[in-house]
Amino acid sequence: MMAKELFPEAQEIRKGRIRIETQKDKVGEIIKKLKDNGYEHFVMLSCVDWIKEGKFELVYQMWSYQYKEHVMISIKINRDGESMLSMRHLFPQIETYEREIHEMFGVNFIGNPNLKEFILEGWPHMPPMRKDFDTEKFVKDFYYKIPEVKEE
Amino acid sequence: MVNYIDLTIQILVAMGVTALGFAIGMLFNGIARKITARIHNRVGPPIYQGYIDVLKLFTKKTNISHGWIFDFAALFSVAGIALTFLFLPVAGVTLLSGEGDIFLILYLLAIPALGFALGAGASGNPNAAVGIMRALMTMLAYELPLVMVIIAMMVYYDTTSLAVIVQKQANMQWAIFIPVFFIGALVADMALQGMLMEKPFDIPIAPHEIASGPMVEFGGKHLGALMLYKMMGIVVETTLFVDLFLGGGVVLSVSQFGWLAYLVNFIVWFLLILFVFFIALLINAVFPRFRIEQALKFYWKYDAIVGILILIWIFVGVTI
Amino acid sequence: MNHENWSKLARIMSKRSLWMIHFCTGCGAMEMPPVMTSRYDMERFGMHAMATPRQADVFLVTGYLAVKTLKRVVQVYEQMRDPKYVIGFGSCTINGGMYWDSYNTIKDLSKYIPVDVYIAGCMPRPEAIMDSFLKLFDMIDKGEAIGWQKYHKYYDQYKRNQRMAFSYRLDEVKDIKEDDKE
Amino acid sequence: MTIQKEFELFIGPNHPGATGNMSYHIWVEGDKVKKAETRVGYLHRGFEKLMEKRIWMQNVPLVCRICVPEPDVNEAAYSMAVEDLMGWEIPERAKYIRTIILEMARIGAHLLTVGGIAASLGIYTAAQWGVGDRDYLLDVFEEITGARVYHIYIWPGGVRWDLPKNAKELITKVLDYLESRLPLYDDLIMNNKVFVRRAADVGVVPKDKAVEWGVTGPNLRAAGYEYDIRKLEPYAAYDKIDFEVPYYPKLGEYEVLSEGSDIYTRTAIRMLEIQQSIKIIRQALKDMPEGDVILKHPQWFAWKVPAGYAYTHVESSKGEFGYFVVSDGGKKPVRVHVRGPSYTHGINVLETIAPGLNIADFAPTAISLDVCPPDIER
Repeated sequence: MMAKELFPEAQEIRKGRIRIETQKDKVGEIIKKLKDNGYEHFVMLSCVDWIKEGKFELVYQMWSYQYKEHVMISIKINRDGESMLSMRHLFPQIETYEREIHEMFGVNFIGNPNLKEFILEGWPHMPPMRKDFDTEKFVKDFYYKIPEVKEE
Repeated sequence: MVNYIDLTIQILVAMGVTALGFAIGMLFNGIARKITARIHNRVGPPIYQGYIDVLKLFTKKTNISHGWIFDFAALFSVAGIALTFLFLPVAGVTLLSGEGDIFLILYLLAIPALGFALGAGASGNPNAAVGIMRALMTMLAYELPLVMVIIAMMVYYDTTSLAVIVQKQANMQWAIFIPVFFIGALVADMALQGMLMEKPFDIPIAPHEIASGPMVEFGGKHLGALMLYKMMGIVVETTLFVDLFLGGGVVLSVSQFGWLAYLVNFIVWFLLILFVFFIALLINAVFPRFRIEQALKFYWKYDAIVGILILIWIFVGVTI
Repeated sequence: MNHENWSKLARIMSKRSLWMIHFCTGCGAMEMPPVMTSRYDMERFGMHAMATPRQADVFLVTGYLAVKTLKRVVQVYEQMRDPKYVIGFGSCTINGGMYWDSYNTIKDLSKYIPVDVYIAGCMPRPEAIMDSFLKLFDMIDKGEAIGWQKYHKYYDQYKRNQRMAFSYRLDEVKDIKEDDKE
Repeated sequence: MTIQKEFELFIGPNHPGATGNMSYHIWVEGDKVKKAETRVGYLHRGFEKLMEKRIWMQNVPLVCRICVPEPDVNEAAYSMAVEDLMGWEIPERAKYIRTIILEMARIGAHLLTVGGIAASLGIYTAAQWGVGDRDYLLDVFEEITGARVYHIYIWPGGVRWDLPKNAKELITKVLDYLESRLPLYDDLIMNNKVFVRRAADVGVVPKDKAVEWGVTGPNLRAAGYEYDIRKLEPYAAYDKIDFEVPYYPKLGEYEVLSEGSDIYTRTAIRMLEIQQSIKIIRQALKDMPEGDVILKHPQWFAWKVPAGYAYTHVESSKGEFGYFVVSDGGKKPVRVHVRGPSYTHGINVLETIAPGLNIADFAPTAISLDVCPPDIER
């Protein structure tokens, strides 16, 4: 069954692109249902930082080879320390996406044991993909300030 | 009483021959790279690149060492291979030879490889350990068919001396013209491929798997010594093959033509080892490498069985 | 042979047989295969890629370096045997290039390891790479490629900069600044 | 000398067997890999952060740097996402030019990968030839776009400029040359008995799990699925072009020598795709209409892209390259998230199939999955 038949709240934003806005406790159920109904390819898990609203938007994206349809399941969580349930039991690659989002945005995923360092090494500052991390200022304060090697 | 003048001359000749072996080995390195480059559609380095590389490696500074075994091992390998070269008949000339020297040569051939293994083991790098395990395994694998063929030749020529085998093949009566030994030469050529560490048997040094294996920690002077060993190894191993199957390059008899014979024989020997090496290079260029167990299977299943059949054939033929 | 002649010979030899470490640090590594293969063929100069740092003479830092890579680059550089040369490849090693405001790439390679030759461009064409090799040969010939000696001489400064970069911490940079003023 | 039975090996970052600047940490027992862990992050430049700092048009030169062997797919996917949000329909001629450029890039990337697989098993000749032949393609790219590697040719709204007048002859010449070379590759690689022995039934991705694990592209087709985004959701001019999608067990001229989903099949699929790409380019050159190649934009650097979400994906030589773009109606994107195909191939899939592999087969498996680190960490 196609996503629109499964979930009446789904809206078609463009041809072949479905968007479902939902709450965080329903995500697991929706992904499971979609997986069982032909949406067998998990494309990616994205995180969008809506700093003005104070929310992170997590977008679970799935694709059906059968219906040629892309579904974005979108939830919003609070920016300050709200955690999310891990969905790694549904698709194995979600584990890696969660690991990256944990590192880059600081979202905690309950039930994912593998949230260790992924890309950065020994990063002491706030997660860099957050909107309030100013990369230009950091570069100017850090890399440009490292002194050159003086030759006598 | 010891004749000091003769002894000195002998030592000088031995040193000269060793130096010549190294020089030819380094030249072969350049030739090999040039030929490989041509197969790759490239121009390739100059033919004297081997000399430059070795000299450069000896001018490098040594930052660290992995202990005296590591330092000693490279020398051990070079000395071992040089000694082996002295025992081989080169263009019919044998410097250090006696009865039963095939066994001695086979034994000596293992020494430099062991030195190599010792050094690599001392370096403590896991890649080197894997490489050495593979190197010793391949050695074990290719020696079986090679020894089969060599024993067949010993039975056929009724001698255990390589020099005698070379002598008996004089006047172009090369072993390779005998049908059964033609097959034997094919078997031995496959073993040679393993000895030269060329594909499909370059398992010990596979760069994509174990980052050049045993040599992973060698650099500078140590690597220079190892390269000398490997380059000389090419000469020694191809010479062994030429001695066994291609009459050692002897085309003119010394008693008849004197010094001219030495010169011509030497040139023929050089061309023959180059030819044998060339074939190895061509095989090297177009084959992927085996996995270690596939190599063992190849040597023990196909190569060794053909070797045994040759041995039986010769044994039956000689006794009947 | 006296020392002068010996080092001259060493220079001539090392010029004609520079072995490159096979380490693709950034996207510039994409132009290395053409340089190694039939079109440009750097083996004409006796150069070829080696698998391990111990055997290599020249280090092509191909492109931007993330801090995580810089750690490995420094390790590899220190494992290489003297004399060794570094070629900074592409704009990213000079001033950060496209990634001038990226939080994870170092901007100026010469602050962390000595660089002998820089190649400008993103990415440099193979001809430019070949040209840099010729330039390096020239410098070795004249005895100007002394980056490795500089590394020994100013070891503490290089180490300090490396330590600072590895830490990612702003306060460490500030501390050093104040030390310098005193 | 002590030879331990169990030890750890680091394949990379400085290792010929590593696919680019990444590292595999493998635990080995005897000759068998017990556990593998992919370590990435050596190439992290924070593209997604930088894109939020730059205006829409400035991002075009950035995105192509995400995948070095085949940069054009990034430009195409990003441009398509922007066009999607803007509601633009690009000129017909631009679609054909995009098809030609993307297929040329695919041939180049496949030549590199096939050469890489062969080299990892020891046929360096194939790698040398592959890179050498790819260079002729780069020449054509240079003629068309002005650059060898990063072309920045596909822009939102079309392509940067029209093909040069002699483009047809140039491209046809290179295609003829490549076609004459392909039989040599077949002899060297695909018909090589030792290669088949090394590659058949090695590094198998379980077929029933392939879709669930997020395997895409040639790797998925090697596992027996006829899934290709060019067919499923045609972009550029693929809907008007007649081409086949090779998949296991339809291997065309190559024998089916294994159960599929192994190194051999993945190589065969790539070789067949090169042939298909040549066919596509020839057809596109023939059918290409005249006309504009780019939309008349109002203001290049003052675009305000309507708010919304867009996801576009293209079929790259490695698999599905997807761009998730979020706009709030401003001059700069709020978020651009790139789905690289290697993200799943290199981390989950490789880590799961590695246990039980021989050490000798680890690097060929990784390379045949076409793991390219820059699109993992961006």
